[in-house]
Parts: sequence; C-alpha cells; structure tokens
Amino acid sequence: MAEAPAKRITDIGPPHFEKFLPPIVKKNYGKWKYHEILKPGVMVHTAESGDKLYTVRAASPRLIAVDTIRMFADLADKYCGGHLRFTSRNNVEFLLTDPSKIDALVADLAKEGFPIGGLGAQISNIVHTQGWVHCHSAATDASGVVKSVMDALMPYFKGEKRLPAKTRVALACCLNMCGAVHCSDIAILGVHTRPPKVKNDVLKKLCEVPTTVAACPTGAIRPANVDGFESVTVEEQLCMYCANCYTVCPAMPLNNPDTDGLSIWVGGKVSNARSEPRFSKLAIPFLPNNPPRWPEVVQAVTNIIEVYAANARNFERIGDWIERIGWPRFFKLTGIQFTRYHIDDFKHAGWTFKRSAHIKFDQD
Amino acid sequence: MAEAPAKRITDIGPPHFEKFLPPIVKKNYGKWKYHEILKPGVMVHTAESGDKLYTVRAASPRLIAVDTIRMFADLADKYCGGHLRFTSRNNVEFLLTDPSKIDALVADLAKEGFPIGGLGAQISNIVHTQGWVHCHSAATDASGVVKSVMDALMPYFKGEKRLPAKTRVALACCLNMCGAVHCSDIAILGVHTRPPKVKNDVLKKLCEVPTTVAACPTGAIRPANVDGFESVTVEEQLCMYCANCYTVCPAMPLNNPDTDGLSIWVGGKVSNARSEPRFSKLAIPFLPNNPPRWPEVVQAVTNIIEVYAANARNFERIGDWIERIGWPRFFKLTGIQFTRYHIDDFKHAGWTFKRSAHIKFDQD
Amino acid sequence: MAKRETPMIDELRKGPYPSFVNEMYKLQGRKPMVQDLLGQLEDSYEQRIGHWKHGGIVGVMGYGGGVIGRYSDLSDKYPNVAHFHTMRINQPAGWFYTSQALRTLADIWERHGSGLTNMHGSTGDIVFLGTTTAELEPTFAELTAAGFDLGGSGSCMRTPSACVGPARCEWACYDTLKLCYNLTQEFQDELHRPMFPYKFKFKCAGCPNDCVASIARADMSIIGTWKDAIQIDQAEVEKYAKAGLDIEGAVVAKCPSQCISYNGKLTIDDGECVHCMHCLNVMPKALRPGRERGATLLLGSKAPIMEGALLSSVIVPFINIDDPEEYEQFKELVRRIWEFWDENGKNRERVGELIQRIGMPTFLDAVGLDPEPEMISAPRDNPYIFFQPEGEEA
Amino acid sequence: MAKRETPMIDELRKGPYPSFVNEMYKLQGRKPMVQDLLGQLEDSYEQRIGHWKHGGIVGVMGYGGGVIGRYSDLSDKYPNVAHFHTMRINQPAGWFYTSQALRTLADIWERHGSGLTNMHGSTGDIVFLGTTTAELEPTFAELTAAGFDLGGSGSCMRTPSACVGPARCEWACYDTLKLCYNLTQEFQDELHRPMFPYKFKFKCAGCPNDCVASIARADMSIIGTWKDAIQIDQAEVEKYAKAGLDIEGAVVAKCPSQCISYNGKLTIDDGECVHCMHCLNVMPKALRPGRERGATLLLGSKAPIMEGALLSSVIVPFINIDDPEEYEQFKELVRRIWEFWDENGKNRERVGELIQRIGMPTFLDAVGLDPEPEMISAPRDNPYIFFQPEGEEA
Ligand code: SRM
Ligand code: SRM
Ligand code: SRM
Ligand code: SRM
Ligand code: SF4
Ligand code: SF4
Ligand code: SF4
Ligand code: SF4
Ligand code: SF4
Ligand code: SF4
Ligand code: SF4
Ligand code: SF4
Repeated sequence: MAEAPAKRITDIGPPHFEKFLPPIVKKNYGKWKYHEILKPGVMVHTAESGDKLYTVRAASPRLIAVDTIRMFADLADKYCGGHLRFTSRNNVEFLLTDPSKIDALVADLAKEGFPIGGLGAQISNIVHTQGWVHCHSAATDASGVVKSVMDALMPYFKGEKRLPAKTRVALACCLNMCGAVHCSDIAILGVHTRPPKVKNDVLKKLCEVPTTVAACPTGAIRPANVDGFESVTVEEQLCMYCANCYTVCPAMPLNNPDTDGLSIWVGGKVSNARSEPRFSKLAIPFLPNNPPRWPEVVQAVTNIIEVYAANARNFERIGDWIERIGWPRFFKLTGIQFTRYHIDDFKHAGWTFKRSAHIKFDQD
Repeated sequence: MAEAPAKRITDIGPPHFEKFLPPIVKKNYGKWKYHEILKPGVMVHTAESGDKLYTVRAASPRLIAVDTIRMFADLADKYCGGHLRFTSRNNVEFLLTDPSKIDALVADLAKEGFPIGGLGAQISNIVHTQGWVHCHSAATDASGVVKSVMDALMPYFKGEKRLPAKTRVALACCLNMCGAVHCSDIAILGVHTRPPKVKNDVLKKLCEVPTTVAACPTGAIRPANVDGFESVTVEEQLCMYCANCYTVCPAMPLNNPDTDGLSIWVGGKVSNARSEPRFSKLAIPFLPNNPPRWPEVVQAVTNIIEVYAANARNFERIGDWIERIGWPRFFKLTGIQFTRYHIDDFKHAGWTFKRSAHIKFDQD
Repeated sequence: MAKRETPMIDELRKGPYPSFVNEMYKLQGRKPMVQDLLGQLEDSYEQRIGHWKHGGIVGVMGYGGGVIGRYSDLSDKYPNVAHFHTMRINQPAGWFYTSQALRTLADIWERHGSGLTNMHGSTGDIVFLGTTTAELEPTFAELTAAGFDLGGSGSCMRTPSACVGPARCEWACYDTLKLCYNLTQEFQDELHRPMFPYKFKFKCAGCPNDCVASIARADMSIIGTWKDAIQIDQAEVEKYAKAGLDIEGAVVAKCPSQCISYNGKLTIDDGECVHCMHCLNVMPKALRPGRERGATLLLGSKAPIMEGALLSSVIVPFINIDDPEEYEQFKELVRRIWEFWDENGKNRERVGELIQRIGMPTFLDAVGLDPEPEMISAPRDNPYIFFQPEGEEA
Repeated sequence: MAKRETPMIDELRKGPYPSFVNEMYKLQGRKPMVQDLLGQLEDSYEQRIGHWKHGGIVGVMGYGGGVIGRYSDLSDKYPNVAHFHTMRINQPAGWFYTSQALRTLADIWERHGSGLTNMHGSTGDIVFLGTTTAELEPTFAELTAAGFDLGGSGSCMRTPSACVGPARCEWACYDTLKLCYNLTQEFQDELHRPMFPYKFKFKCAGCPNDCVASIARADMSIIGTWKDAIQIDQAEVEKYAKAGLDIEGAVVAKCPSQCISYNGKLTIDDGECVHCMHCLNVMPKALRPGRERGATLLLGSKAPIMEGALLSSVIVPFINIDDPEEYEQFKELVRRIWEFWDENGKNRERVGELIQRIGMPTFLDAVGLDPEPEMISAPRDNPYIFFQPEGEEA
C-alpha cells in the first residue's frame, strides 16, 4: 500500500445530496404533484407551485469513460444549469426547466451516440454486472451481451414499438446474481454446467478445507486426501455448478469455454403494482456462449418480447401475462422447449408442482 | 393365533360392486344426466333414459353398532329394494325409485335418531378418526368432540341455516392426521405440546435406537446412555411434539392430560371447483381438552362458521373468502388472536411470509 | 360385574346428532367388551388421556396387514378390552351394499367381536372395532366364506377407494368403481403383504370435484377429466336464466380462467378452460363434460409426518382409462413407480417424499414419463440446475 | 507496444445502443491499462473464458471494504492489467450530481486509474474500474479531500441507496434521500469495517412502485406507503375519462383488491386497498397517496446463494419515519437486528437466511417486535408448532 498522506480524512461519507440538487428541485422538494410522459424519453413533473421540471432520459452503457462523464457535465452546463442525475437502472437524466431546450439537448446527445428513451411501458437499460471485463467468476461476458441485446431492442427502448407494460431486462454473469436478476421480466444469467476442477496441489495453501466444504449448498464437497495432498473431492452428481465453492476457494475453478453459457428467465417483477413482486422463472436452461454478438441470446430475448407484445393485455407485466395464460401456453406460444430442467428439484421444489387438476387442453 | 380352518380362502378381494348395485343403477350406469337437490337431505338424479333415482342422505356417527347396521338394512328393504350405500364422509344414503316413500323413510330415520341433511352448500358429516376409543396416539378423543360440534352445527347440516358454499369439517386426534384434515374448510387437530418422556429403562428392549433417532423430523433425538441404559435424549427446544418418535417407539410417550389439547385450522379444500385445492392454515394454536363437551372447541368452530356465513359471497369456500379479504381481516372479524405460533417456522416457512408491500390498513 | 357409572360420556347421549355412545349402549347389555370400553372411555374422559397401549403385531395367517393390534393399559380394571384389535375389511367399491350383505357382516361381527364398527374408516375400509387375537382367524374365515377379504395396513398397498362415479353421478369421466375394483384385485398381494417402504393409497375420483379427496389423501390420485369442449344445452341455459339464476354473477364471474361469456347464449373458450367443474356444478342440466373423457394422474399426497403434508401433483395430464389395454398400461406405470420407490425409498418414506428428495425430473426419467409443462405450476426459480452431461443443449 | 488487433470486440462498436467498447476506445490512446484490457477482453471473446484471477485482499488504510482486488492471469501478455482493482465510491443519495462534482471525480480517476467507470454499480456505488495497489491510497486521499468516501464491500454494511423520491417524484411517502444519507452517515463504521457475518444492504423506496428494487435486492427494504384514504380529485378523474381513458378497464378492473368503483365519480374502499399504486400510476393527476404517510419495513432479500433467492418480507407494517425521534427508533431497531444477527448468524449467512433457519417468531421475540398478521401471506399449514412452556394458552 502507498504511504498515507499526512492528514488522512476518513469516514466522511458521501457529499450531502442537497449540494447537488438543482434549484427547482430544492424549491419543490416533496411538493411534486403529477407527471406526464411527453414523448419517448421525455417527461415533465409539475409541482404544487406550478413549476415544471423536464427530464430527458438517455441510454448509457454504464461502463463509461471519464471522457463521457465530462461530456455529460458539459451538456448539463449547457442545458441544465449544471445538474444531472443517474437512475437506478444506470441511465442518465438531464433535468431542464426550459422545454425549448429539449430538442437541442436530444440532438447533442444523439451526436455523441446516446439515444433517449426507456420511459414508461418501454424497455429501459439492462441492469448488469462485470463479466469478463472485471470479474473472476463470470460464466459469460456482461457488457457484450447487453450491447448485443439492446441493439436489437432499440425500437422498444425508443418507443417505436409498443409494449403492454414496463419490461425490465437484467443480466448477471454468474449465479451470485449481482444484477439481482431474480426478479426481472427477462433475466439473462451466465451458468456453469460442469463441476469445479479441484486443484489439489494448491488447495490447502489457498483455502481452509472446512470453509470450502461448508460452502456447498448440496453437500457435494468432502474433505479428502488426493495424491498425497490434503484437499477435497466433489461428488459430481450432487453438484449443480453454483460456484459458491469457487467464491470461497480459488482452487475450485469452474470456468470452462465449452460448457459455460447462458440461461433465460422470465416473469419476475419488483413493483407492487397490481400483482405482488415475483421471482423470475426458468425459460431456457442453456444457450451457448457465442461472442461477440451472442445471436442465440438476442434471438431468444427478442422472441419472448415479441410474443409478449403481441399477446399480453395492457398493464400486464410478462409474469402477469403468463399467470393468466398459464405456463404451458407460454411454452407453446414462444416455441420454447419444455425440458426436465424446468421442473424444480431444489429444496422447496414441491411448491412448483401442479398440485391440482386445473389443466388446459388445446382444442385442435 | 387361532388355528386356521381346513380350506383357507385368501386374496379374494372385496365382492364385486355390481352385486350390490340397485337395478336402476345398473340400468343407467354411466348414463346419468343431471341432479337436483329437492330439499335438505334429498336429491334426485335423472338418467338419460328418464329414470329418476332419489337419494336420502342421513347422518351417521360412523361408529355404529351392528344393531344399527341391521336397522339400516331393514329400512333398505322397506324402502329401497334392499339397497343402500355409504358416502365418502360416512353418511348413509338410501336410494329410492319411488318418491312417495321419501317422507315415510325420513320419519323412520328420525325415529331412530338419524336426521337427514348434509347435501349441497351445507355442513356434512365430520370426517374423523379413533381418538380415545381405539388409538394409542390420540391427544384428544375423536367421536366425543365430533358429537359435540355436530350437535351445535345441526342447523347447518339440516339446511336450516344458509352457508355460502360446501363447508367440510374434519378432525384428527393426532398429527398423523388420519382424518386427513390438512385440506379441510375447518380442521380440528389434537396436539401434544410437550416433548416425549423417554422411558430409558425399557427403550432398548422395545425399540431400535437408530430408527428412533431417524424418526425425528427436526433431529431432536440423539443416542445417549442415560443412567446406565442405552437410550436416547431429546433436545427439548428442537421438539415440536409431532410424536413421530412415539409412532416408531413406544418408549417415547407424549400423552399428557394437562398439556394435550386441540388446535383449529381453516381454509383448506380438496375440490378443484373454482380455486385449486389448498391446505388448511392455523387459526387457533391451542384449546384445552375439556370433555365431555369440549365447549371451547364448539364455540371456536361455531364462531368461525357464523362469521363466514355472514361475510362470504356465494360459492366462496372458507379459504376463498379468506383469500379475498386477507388473513388480517379474518383474524379481526373472528376475534381470534394472532400469535407467534401462526407464523410458520418449519422448513419452507419463507413461502408464507408477506413478501410484498400489499398491506391493508383499517380506516377508523 | 357391576356396570361402571359413565356420567361424562353419557352426556354425549343427548343432542340432535346421532350419538356414538348410544351405539355403544345398544351393545353393552350383551357385550362385556363394550361395557369395559365404556368404562375405560369414561376413565379417559375423566383423566383426559387415552388408555391404549402401542399396538403389537397381530394378524391372520399369511397376511401382513389388515389388523391393528390394540391392548388396554387398564386391563386389570377392564379385562374385556385387554385385547381390542380392529380388523379392516375391504369395502365394495363405492360403498354400495345389499341389506343381505350388511346383515352377513353384522352377524359375523356379532359372533366374533365387539359388535362395534366404523362404517367406514378414513381409508374406506369397513372397520370392525375390537376383538381378541383368538377371534381373528375365525372371523377371517367367515368373512372370506361370505366373499369379503381384509384391507391393508402397515407398509402395504392400502384399500383403494372410489367416488360413487358412474353409478349415480352425471359427471364421472371414467368408471371409478371398475378401476377401483380392478386395482384391488390385481394388487391383492401388495394389499395383504407389506412389501413397500411404507403405505401406498389409491383413490379414484370421477371428476375434478374429487369427492373422495384423492388429491389430499392418496399416493396415487386418479381424477377424471375431459379434453374436448364442454357440452352446452343452450335451451337449458335459458331455462336457468328464466328461473332466476344470475348467470353473470354465479357462473361467468366465478370461472377461474375467465373463459365463459354470456349474452343470452353461453360461450366457452374451451382451450382456456381449466376443468374446474364450477360451471357444470352450477348448471348441471345445461352443461356436461366433453365426450373425450379420461383422467389426470397425480402422485404423492399424504399427511404431514415427516416433511409436512403434500398434495398429489400431476404426473400424467391426461390418459384414457377404459379398455383392458389402457388398464394394463396404467398398471404398468404403477409397477414402474413401485419398483423405483422400492429401490430408492427409505424406510417409512412415502412416494411423494421420495420425489421431493430425489427430484421430480429424476423420478420421471426413471419411470419413463416425459416432462410436460402441465406438471408444474411454474418452472423453477432457482438456478440450481443439475445439467446432464449429454443434455446441456436440451 | 503495438496495439493488439481486437476484431471481435470491435464488432460491438457498431449498432444503435451506446457501446462500452467505444468507451474503452476513448481512453486507449492515453491509457495503456485500457489498451491491455481491450486485448485481454479480445482473448476472452476468442476463448470464451474470463482471464481474471480470484481477487486478493487490498484496500486503503483502516478500511476493510470499498476495494475489489483483481489480477490478470495473462499478466505476461497484458502487464498493464496485472493489477486491475476497482474502487467503490459512495454515491450521493439519489444519484444527483453537479457538473463540477462529476469533473472532479473524472479528473481524480484520470490521474490515478484506468479512466473507466461504472455509473453506477448494482449496489449504487460509483465504480472506478481498474487501478493498481499503489494508486489506491492516493486516489482515496484525493477523493476524501473532494468530499467523497468509499462504499462497502465484503462483510460490511453496503452503500445504501434511494430512489429519486421527493426530489422529483409525486409519490414519495417519506424522504428517501434524507433517510439514505442519514443511514450512510450514522453507520460509517459498519460501512467501512467488516464486522458482520456477511453483507447488509439498505434500499429506500418512496412508494410501493419500488424504483430501487429494494424488495429484491436489500437486506432491509424501506418502502414508502400511506395509511389513510387515497386523495381523489374528481374533476381530474373526469378529465381523464373525457380524454379517453378507459377507467373501467384500465383502473377498476386492474385493482388487485377490487376496491374501486366508478360511475362518473370514482370511489375507493380504502380499508380494502392494498397500496399497490396501480390506480395512482394510471391517473397521477387525479389520485395521490393519503396524508398519513410513512413506510413498511421488510427484511431479508438476497440473491440465490446458498438457499435460493429471497424477497424481503414485512417485519413492520407501518412506521412514521420523518422526525429525528422516528429516525432514532428505526436505527435502534436496525441495531437490535444486527446484534441478533452477529450473535446467531453463521459465517456468510445473510440475515434473511438466518431468519429462515432459526424461525421468524424467534427473530421477532429477539428484536422486540410483536407478531402481526400483516407479516404473513398465510398462517402456517404444518402442525409443527414449537409451543413455549409459558405460552400454550396464547
Ligand atoms: C428514475 C427512476 C428512479 C430512480 O431513482 O432512478 C424511476 C422513476 C420513475 N418511476 Fe420507476 N423509476 C426507476 C426504476 C424503477 C424500478 C427499478 C428497476 O427497474 O430496477 C421499478 C421496478 C421494476 C419492476 O417492477 O421490476 C420501477 C417501477 C415503477 C412503476 C411500476 C411499474 C409496473 O407497472 O409494474 C411505476 C409506475 C408506472 O410506470 O406506471 C414507476 C414510475 C416511475 C415514475 C413515473 C415516478 C414519477 O412519477 O416520477 C418515474 C419515471 C417514469 C419511468 O417510466 O421511468 N416506476 N421503476 C428509475 C428509472 C430507471 C430507468 O432508468 O429506467
Ligand atoms: C356422495 C359423495 C360421493 C361418494 O362417493 O360418497 C358426493 C356426491 C356428490 N357430490 Fe361431492 N360427494 C361427496 C364428497 C365430496 C368431497 C369429499 C369430502 O367431502 O371429503 C368433496 C371435496 C370437498 C372439498 O373440496 O373439500 C366434494 C366436492 C363436491 C363439489 C365441489 C364443491 C365446491 O364448490 O368446492 C361438488 C359440486 C357442488 O356441490 O356443486 C360436488 C357434488 C356432488 C354431487 C352433486 C355429484 C352428483 O351430481 O351426484 C353429489 C351429491 C351432492 C352433495 O352435495 O353431496 N361434490 N364432494 C360424497 C358425499 C359426502 C358426504 O356424505 O357429504
Ligand atoms: C382407522 C384409521 C382412522 C379412522 O378412524 O378412520 C387410521 C388409524 C390409524 N392410523 Fe391412519 N388411519 C386411517 C386413515 C388414514 C388416513 C386417511 C386416508 O387414508 O384417506 C391418513 C392420511 C393420509 C395419508 O395416508 O397420509 C392416515 C395417516 C396416518 C399416518 C401418517 C402417515 C404419513 O405418511 O404421514 C400414520 C402414522 C404411521 O403410518 O405410522 C397413521 C397411523 C395410524 C395408526 C395405525 C396408528 C399408528 O401410529 O400405528 C392408527 C390406528 C388407530 C387404531 O387404533 O385403530 N395414519 N391414516 C383410518 C384407516 C381406516 C381404514 O382402513 O379405512
Ligand atoms: C460490482 C458489482 C456488480 C456490478 O457490476 O454492478 C458486484 C460485483 C461482485 N459481486 Fe456482487 N456486485 C454488485 C452488486 C450485487 C448485487 C445487487 C445489489 O446490491 O443490488 C447483488 C444481489 C443482491 C444481494 O446482495 O444478494 C450481489 C450479489 C453478490 C453475491 C451473492 C450474495 C448472496 O448472499 O447470495 C456475491 C458472492 C459473495 O458475496 O461472495 C457477490 C460478489 C461479488 C464479487 C465481489 C465477486 C466475488 O465473488 O468476490 C464481484 C466483484 C466483481 C468485480 O470484479 O468487480 N455479489 N452483488 C455490484 C456492486 C457495485 C456497487 O457497489 O455498486
Ligand atoms: S454476477 Fe458473478 S461474475 Fe458477474 S460480477 Fe457478480 S460475482 Fe462477478
Ligand atoms: S459448484 Fe456449488 S454445488 Fe458444485 S461443488 Fe461447488 S459449491 Fe457445491
Ligand atoms: S389421527 Fe393419530 S390418534 Fe387419531 S387415529 Fe390416527 S394415528 Fe390414531
Ligand atoms: S415428538 Fe417429534 S419432534 Fe419431538 S422428539 Fe419426537 S419425533 Fe422429534
Ligand atoms: S368426483 Fe365427480 S364424478 Fe365422482 S361423485 Fe363427485 S362429482 Fe361425481
Ligand atoms: S369448468 Fe371451470 S374453468 Fe372450465 S369453463 Fe367451467 S368454470 Fe370455467
Ligand atoms: S419508488 Fe415511488 S416514490 Fe420512489 S421514484 Fe419510484 S414511484 Fe417515485
Ligand atoms: S392502490 Fe392498488 S389496491 Fe389501492 S385502490 Fe389503487 S389499484 Fe386498488
């Protein structure tokens, strides 16, 4: 570690948010009355005072260079009195008081390659994670898949194509699910499909055996002496490739170019609007890692969205729609194959079995 | 065992049911068209042939003497050409072809103390079990509680008081749940509330230690040497008094006059009508054993039924009604106290937590 | 012997519902066993505790089930119930009887037991309540001579049961009584000789109303259903409307899949119907199940011990189950399930628990059933997929 | 050093969505680190595998979190990413910035790191992506001088986050930004020094729309709500109707508790409202949350490792959370929860998992909360009740 400076400041926390609020926000803080979406990517909030705040939401790849941060700062100076914010899905929002400046801002953004959209019943940014850009655990890349999918979904981001309701896509590059994809309308999840290859020669040096054993949710790991090394063995039928052992012990790598890939999950949601929050459920167990454009993933996501857009009723999130039509219909309409992998076999599996005679039969 | 007779007949199974079907049933077998409930306890089935079969359903205590069986046989001869049947809830059904005989049959039944009813949206017989009459495992009596409750519910059996839908009451005298009460509109369940008292001196003689240990769902039982006896100990905080250990090992008795009692469960159903089949959920964790009339149980069941009858919509089973109004309202309307015991803490507990912000607040 | 006073249970002779105590009184004059039972029960009522000991193994020759041994822990005080075993007699399918058959049963039990019965036990058997070990074999001999046989207990297949079905119900989608009888006969050995890890129950319900509670109380639940369109008699619909039935409120609004509409004429989008039975229940004259009838097979329900109660879950969305070949196919499936359970089930593990433990997909593979989306309420939400070496592109 | 060709990832420079590869290109001319990152990433794309090693423990003095160590396994080929650590910088609540602040951050990172960032990380932090161990302390010094500080990692409390709330949203039922800031400041020690069994996250959502996904991604989810009647402006309702909104179809029919009716006037049975937000979402001009506002507290959500994913569940149906006293009460509750978790949690056991393991009732007792029916979707269906010696008549 580098030497510490003379007078070290610590534990100050972030700057107080008030320092960063635009004057109109300070003035109308907590006194907003309603909002309207004016056009794709542009909305206006009206305060009780009558003040109007215009928001322009622009796409972001999230992974951005300081150059882009400076460019955003410049645009904020030019159009927004030096203020902007980012959203919980990593878009950037420009806050204007003068609606006449909106078009110019949008044009500047377009010039820089930052389209606007993602408001209301549209596809917004894909919440995602590090992938091969930074993480050791990734079963796939994050940014590359996201870029490929968003390129295909642009008509839905820009509001050129209609969706029945908000549609949230998320990606996580391994089962740790840093993108918290477990409650997304559509989730893309990197998966390993083979057990860890134990590095017996170094395990004892790098890890504690009991911690490694305890890391396994299915009890697949046992202490063992292998080739004279104090190490562990993995009972392969018990392993479902969660990589939790690798998280606690680097001597248990799972990454594998041929058998790592992606899975698709659908029907989750977070908001309490109408139905309660809900987990995403398995749609496609495995798609191959096919960089740089992951065509299989792009096709799978696009297909689900198109079928959904064509069939769901207004205000039905993907999960609400499937709830109404039933999972058998979902598989039929999307053409996705139903497999043994879809049937839960983890600890609480029984809850997902069909425990009634409520069955639909196609009338052909 | 007594000596076997010379020519032993075995494995013949029950008599073929056809032998016992009334002629009208044989003739119209599989060709019934519709039914109508004519009045409480009496219905008619019309066949495609136009034939009409009248059914009179009479209550039964299920535990009946051969005298009563003979009396039923006499009535069957007198009114039904020598045929009758019992139902899946242990009522007895007289099958008539001549409607003019119904009133006389009903009068004869009444004379013998067997009222008719239990059809349609009414309370039918309480499915129940052995209790102190025959079982070693019982935390309460069965027949006595059932008699006490049914005496109170007679207006609902006889159709004098209206119910929104079928209402199925069941009783089991211990957690083995031979009455399969787990899917009943109202279930009465005998419960122990103290751990087994291990009979260390005889355990080894009567039971296998590993089987006894394996019997415990929560792993509360451990092999141990107690006072020189090879036996087991029970970790009392881990015990939830299921008595499974007692089922496999007589040296683990739980029965206790002061701490055994009854619990009440609500909202289960079996049929697929409208909603899917559903488990009963805990309403009242504990009521004392108070023979011979169990007034607390009678009051609790009556109260739930009255509140349900007053509040539910037509065709709403108890569980459907609660689903609509929510559990907080159920507790409020019935005046039943909500306790820590209502909150699940068994293995799949998480599924029963409120995992949303969907909350109702009383407007006072 | 002087009759013990039984003031507490005598309380239960009063009141409008038929009294089990009165039933005992009918017998106690001539049956010392019943007299002692009354006495012991009064003790239980006074002391709020049962007085039966854990049952021992008793039975009839060559059978492993059908009798529940029972001994009093107050045998000094009540010697006539020192032994008080029950016998389970396999009921005729659908619980139909002739008066003749009932009298035969009554007479046998008069001769050999307490004279008390349960008509019927929760599994469906005729329960003969209370006799001594010595009387078991003679009772059995008389029963079989009269054409009756024992039901199951212990780790046997249990007595199958069936709703009244085609015998009296307009909704039966298959012949519940015939199937019930056929299964009972086919599996006599399994019924009488414990050979499984634990008990196994069949219940046959003719339609999704499930009047034998099969989905909650049978390891194998066979629930009738249909595949094609509900048969509508529009004239009868009109009559219901005229008679004052609120078709909108009572039928259309209550359909769980919202697939009915009504405007003078009733229309059902049959592809969306989940076969819940509600509309048919409300308008039996106007609506009938379709013509392509069969059953849904569900597996695994049971009471809570040890992992919590289970409902059966779908393993075959639809089968035809009428002719001998279809029966044979069904029984073959049953045998494959039993084989798998025998090999993999732990002691006292019901088949539903086994499936939960080893996983439905593994179970389906083993018994040769294809996964179908009708088997689930939703796909898994956890990412813990056991990929199979050859199957990752599946 | 010659730039490695990167044809595969260059493919991702094309297409309408902003490209992260272009972001790297903006820097690669002046940042060898980024140039090597591009190279290594191309290797990953070619070989379909990542090239990062398991992170070691690196950080700034006196802090246990805030930095994720990262090392390349191709450091011979790409020496400039031999070290490639990230720093997590605690974002200002609600992610508001001045251009000035952004430039300060950019300049610091230009000086000390790769120049690549995530705006923002999934937990909410500003993520500085890629630097060496030597640069950590100087970067930290400049950051703190500029008024910024690190966020959490490891078994720390994590950086709390908040929806935009009262700053721009008409539905905020409490001040999400203020609470977020207050928690962050109060718990600086917990944020910077690992002291828990595992991570702990707060997320503040102003209303049940939950725009920070708190119910899925925070150990403690604070979701704004109201207790009294929804405020209705009937004139605006009429305007919506006139403007063509199908109030029956879009509002009344979609209300999950079916408590809205409309006949020219909109009526809401507020006692039945579950506060789902739908009607307000559709008619923001006409409907507003009630005046008695506060929040519901939910606990325990997390990603699937190890027992499957969890959603937070209600532990306090309603609290007022405005004035200092209410803040203090809330933080006292948080401390009691942490204390209990500290004492009972296993290594790497999140608080939600702990509750599942030891039981919600035990947890409630321990932290001093009364059981309320609002905490459950349904009471238990298993009879496995742990009766407490003194409590069986409860
Ligand atoms: C800016 C942002 C909050 C922030 O602090 O950054 C935000 C802002 C608004 N949300 Fe949100 N939501 C934001 C993330 C979310 C999330 C979280 C997420 O996506 O991860 C959710 C939960 C999503 C889910 O359920 O999976 C969310 C669920 C909603 C809903 C409920 C939608 C539904 O029908 O389920 C509404 C109501 C609506 O749109 O009608 C809403 C409404 C709104 C409104 C209209 C509130 C207002 O009056 O200002 C805001 C802008 C409209 C819009 O359509 O985006 N917001 N909103 C977030 C923008 C993210 C983005 O860049 O796209
Ligand atoms: C006789 C019996 C079958 C048997 O083989 O013995 C039977 C017979 C009929 N049932 Fe049943 N059910 C019988 C036990 C059941 C059971 C099982 C149970 O109670 O343990 C159920 C499932 C109960 C549950 O869901 O918990 C049952 C759920 C139904 C339903 C669905 C009711 C609902 O709305 O959920 C109907 C339809 C209806 O009544 O509208 C029905 C309808 C009928 C009909 C109308 C069928 C017909 O057309 O013949 C029969 C007489 C009417 C009536 O109201 O009792 N039957 N019925 C059983 C009489 C038991 C008794 O003595 O009361
Ligand atoms: C007689 C009967 C109750 C009744 O009064 O009707 C009965 C009585 C007993 N049952 Fe049962 N069960 C009876 C139907 C049931 C049912 C209901 C059903 O079959 O529809 C169930 C619930 C469904 C199920 O199978 O799960 C049932 C679930 C149990 C269990 C729990 C099994 C489980 O897997 O959870 C036990 C415990 C055991 O097997 O060790 C049990 C055990 C017992 C024992 C043998 C007691 C024991 O622990 O050894 C009881 C003997 C009582 C006695 O002294 O006569 N009995 N038992 C029923 C059988 C009569 C008949 O043959 O018709
Ligand atoms: C950077 C970030 C992803 C991103 O690109 O945004 C991230 C990156 C990592 N997460 Fe995460 N997590 C990040 C947000 C999340 C979230 C989402 C959230 O906070 O809303 C989750 C799901 C919610 C949750 O907390 O459960 C999340 C659940 C995990 C888990 C699983 C934890 C669990 O209990 O199941 C792990 C594994 C672990 O902790 O060992 C993990 C571990 C990791 C590690 C440290 C890898 C590891 O195994 O040691 C990753 C470092 C990547 C790297 O090289 O930079 N990360 N992680 C996010 C933090 C940025 C920030 O501070 O703003
Ligand atoms: S999801 Fe997995 S691979 Fe992706 S950043 Fe998180 S821990 Fe790393
Ligand atoms: S990957 Fe997961 S399941 Fe497999 S051994 Fe490691 S911890 Fe166990
Ligand atoms: S429920 Fe329990 S006590 Fe009652 S008969 Fe069954 S095993 Fe015996
Ligand atoms: S009663 Fe149940 S929980 Fe208690 S020790 Fe016996 S088997 Fe275990
Ligand atoms: S289950 Fe169906 S077929 Fe059988 S009696 Fe009941 S309603 Fe009739
Ligand atoms: S059977 Fe049930 S689901 Fe089918 S149309 Fe009738 S009410 Fe609807
Ligand atoms: S959570 Fe509610 S208060 Fe916060 S931004 Fe979203 S809609 Fe507004
Ligand atoms: S907030 Fe939701 S539940 Fe409440 S009235 Fe509006 S739509 Fe209905």
